[in-house]
Amino acid sequence: MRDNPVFKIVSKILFGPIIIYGLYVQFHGDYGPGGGFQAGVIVAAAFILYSMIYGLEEGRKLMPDWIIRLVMALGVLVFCGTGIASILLGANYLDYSPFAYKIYKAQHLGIIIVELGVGLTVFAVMLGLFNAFAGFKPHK
Amino acid sequence: MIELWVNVFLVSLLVIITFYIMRLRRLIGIVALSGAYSLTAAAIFVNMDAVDVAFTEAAVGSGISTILFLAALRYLPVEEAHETRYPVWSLLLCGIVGLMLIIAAFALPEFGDPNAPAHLHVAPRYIEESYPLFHIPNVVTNVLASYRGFDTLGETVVVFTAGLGVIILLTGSTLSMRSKQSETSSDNQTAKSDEETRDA
Amino acid sequence: MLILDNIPALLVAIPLLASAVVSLLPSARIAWGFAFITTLICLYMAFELVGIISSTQALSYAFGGWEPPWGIVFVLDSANVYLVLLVAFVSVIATLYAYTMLAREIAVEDLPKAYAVWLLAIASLFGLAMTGDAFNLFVFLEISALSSITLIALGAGQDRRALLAAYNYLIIGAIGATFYVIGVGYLYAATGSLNLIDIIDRLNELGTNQAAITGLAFMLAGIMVKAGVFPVHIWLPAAYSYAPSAVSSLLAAVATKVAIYYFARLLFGIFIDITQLVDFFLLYILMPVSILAIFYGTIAAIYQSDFKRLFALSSIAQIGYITFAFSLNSHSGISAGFIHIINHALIKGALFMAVGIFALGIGSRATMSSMQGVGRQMPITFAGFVLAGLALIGVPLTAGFISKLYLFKAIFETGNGFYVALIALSSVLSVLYLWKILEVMWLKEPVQPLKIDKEPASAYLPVWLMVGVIMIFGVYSGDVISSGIGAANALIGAR
Amino acid sequence: MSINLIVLYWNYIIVIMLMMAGLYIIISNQNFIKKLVGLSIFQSSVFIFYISLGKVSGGTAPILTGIEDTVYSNPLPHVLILTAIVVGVATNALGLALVVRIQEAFKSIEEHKLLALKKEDGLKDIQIEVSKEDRAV
Repeated sequence: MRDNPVFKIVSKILFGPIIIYGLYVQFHGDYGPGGGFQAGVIVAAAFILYSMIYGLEEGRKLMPDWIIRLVMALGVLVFCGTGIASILLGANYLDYSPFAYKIYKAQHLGIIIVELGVGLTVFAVMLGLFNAFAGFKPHK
Repeated sequence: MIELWVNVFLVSLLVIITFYIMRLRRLIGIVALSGAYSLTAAAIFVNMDAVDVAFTEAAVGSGISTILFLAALRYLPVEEAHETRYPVWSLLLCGIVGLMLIIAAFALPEFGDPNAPAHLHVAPRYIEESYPLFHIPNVVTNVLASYRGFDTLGETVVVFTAGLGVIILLTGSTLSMRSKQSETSSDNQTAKSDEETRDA
Repeated sequence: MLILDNIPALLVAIPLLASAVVSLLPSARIAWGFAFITTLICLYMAFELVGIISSTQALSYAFGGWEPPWGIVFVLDSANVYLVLLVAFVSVIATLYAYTMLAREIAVEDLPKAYAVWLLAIASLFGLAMTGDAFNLFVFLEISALSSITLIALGAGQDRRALLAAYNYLIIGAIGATFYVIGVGYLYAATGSLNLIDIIDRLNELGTNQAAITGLAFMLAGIMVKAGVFPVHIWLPAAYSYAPSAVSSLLAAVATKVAIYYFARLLFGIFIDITQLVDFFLLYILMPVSILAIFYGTIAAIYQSDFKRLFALSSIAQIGYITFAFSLNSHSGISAGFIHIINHALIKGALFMAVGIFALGIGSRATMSSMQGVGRQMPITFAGFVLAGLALIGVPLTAGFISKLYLFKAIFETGNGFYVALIALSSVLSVLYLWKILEVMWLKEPVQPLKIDKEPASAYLPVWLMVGVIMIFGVYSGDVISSGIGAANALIGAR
Repeated sequence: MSINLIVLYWNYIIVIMLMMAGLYIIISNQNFIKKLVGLSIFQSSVFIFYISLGKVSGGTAPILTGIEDTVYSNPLPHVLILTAIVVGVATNALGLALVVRIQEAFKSIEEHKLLALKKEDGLKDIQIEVSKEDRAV
């Protein structure tokens, strides 16, 4: 099935639009349904599709395991760090109001940053989960 | 009114799916049906105005979750043995718990009642403040990332924990070091005592 | 002060940040150092927090600056601040212990990730102890469950049954957590609020109905699963006995205790306020179940030959003592329960640590047959083990004695001598299993030479630190007692 | 109780029954994968229950439309369930990883077979077998 050219071409065509759609969901989450989780899952789905068609090794070349682990931790760092930044600016943990002069701008900024953190972690974990399951080698 | 009927239809669909999940033996079919269950649930969420939840359930519940199940099934037997343990007792337990919940459900506000306590206490402020304070129309995003941002941090950490956990369990070397098995000798008693408390 | 004002949030945030960093570190040693420093910082912050609470009595920390019913708050009073201190202290000691022990049981490549998960478990325990929001608690319950499950499953490097134990914990824990969520849903539908303090006000305002009571009952049931309370304890013995020793000592010491605290808080903070049913629950359900737990745990421990499982079973009995003290429904009962939470955490932590060292010494699981004469071969650890064991049965001059003393005092106040006899009987029974262990370890001749040259100091030092605290609390018990009384004041004051 | 009452609470009742079906699968079924599927049914049904709590009749999704006097459904249950869904999939993933490892270690994922193994003390035999192979490799 993997050698079927239709799959290969279709997946290649779909790869870009899926990621763009994921980014749209990520950054348009304030206006319509969507946000970090959904976006993370959608972007991960693009890579999973690629791995399913071209094989896990090819997928790992595209997104190596160490990057996945880095991004996974990065998301948590971004989210947690935002809270620490609030504290350093003199507010309570995860209070976005000191981030900008106008309250709505500050809140908006804070929300975008933490949603990004969520998106990064969810993307990396979902892809990491798939790679771990697909690449598992049982003990003989 | 049409909403209500759509709901009745979708919920009945869930009942049918659950029935077949109980009866089926082939794991791949069970997993596929569980994906169908999630997707139907997502449709119910749309019908009940929870678009964000529906989106997530469709992407996570029926998408990623099903893919993970399928990926895991490669290493597992095709069929389940279809044995049940203590079916009567479990049925009794579920019956009692369900009955308690149903009786209490009649004390809940009616479905869709706009004057339910849940809609009057905390929630109105979220909707009122959404535009003046955030300039963001999606109220769910505001609540998720700001009012209850700490919960969202927690759930990001849950995902991170699960990711780390699965990566250690499946790709780590700890679980493959069983060659140094400790309990080859002098352990008759352990095995025996395990019989008594066989709960592992 | 920037730091002082934000300690409740930092106690959770710093281990979380640290765990994200630790998961990326290449070397096990650096990862351990990072984790250890993090726990030390947490201990420092916990001490600061005790100072703050002793002057202000109570503290509420609003996340995101959103005031309580709308946002999430951490609530601190004289009940949970000592719990936070306990978690911080035990996590420092357990991390110290993990330096030698975890490295022997887990592959070196996995260690940084294991320490990351370890920090997540610690952070979730802090969160569980402090949160004042019903749903936020669920999130922390799940972080705690998933990290504990991962750590327990890592015991499969030694014994593959750890996998079954971890799976069982996952399933039973998830059922418990889902029950809890159902309960929160009913309570939310009845009150419109998720904040525990606000829920009481709302219930007083709107009146209590069937839905609210059922909701609370389901929340309690869910928490009981996590706390290892008797009929739903079934995940506990296997999970604690197959986990790596450092993990068993951390989890057995504090993980269940935090859940029990929350159980008490739901029970005495909210439940008792809104319904008469609570008297029925305490007298006719919790009390008999606790007594059953005490006898089941003790008797099963007597017939058990695997040391770790033996102490896990004894944990069930000890949790029974705590819930029994709560079920007396009096000020002195609650303070006795809290005193025992603190003392038992220290005692059980020390015991699991010592058993881990013995198992390391003989290179296999510690059982009655494999441990013959090991006490003579490893005298330093054994001495600490014996002292902790004596504290477990409640010998004078140890912390365990103080627990038993206050428990008896609480029972005498209710005027029912029958219970005194029961508790005394169970203490005598627990002497039996301890005697069995001591006999095997000290009086029998050693059967095999040790697998290690000498007892590793970095492993027995933590045991002795714990034992030292147990002995100090046995003699200078003022602090523990006043913390127990303070906890009871805080909970009953919340009525 | 009148028919009207049942119709109004229909959603709750069916959803509670689905929850119990999930719980029944978890408790009584012996297959580890089926238990996990039961768990996800149990949890999904709880999610539907929550969303039912948040529904306001005549309301729309809580995304501001700018039109006055619009009735919005309650956003709070939606937020809670977003969290719960992600938590649920995380639990499922960890459970699956354990099941895969259990199959590898015990050659079975049926609870009754594993219990029988223990009973006949067969557990230890397999263990020795595995370790022999390990040495060979």
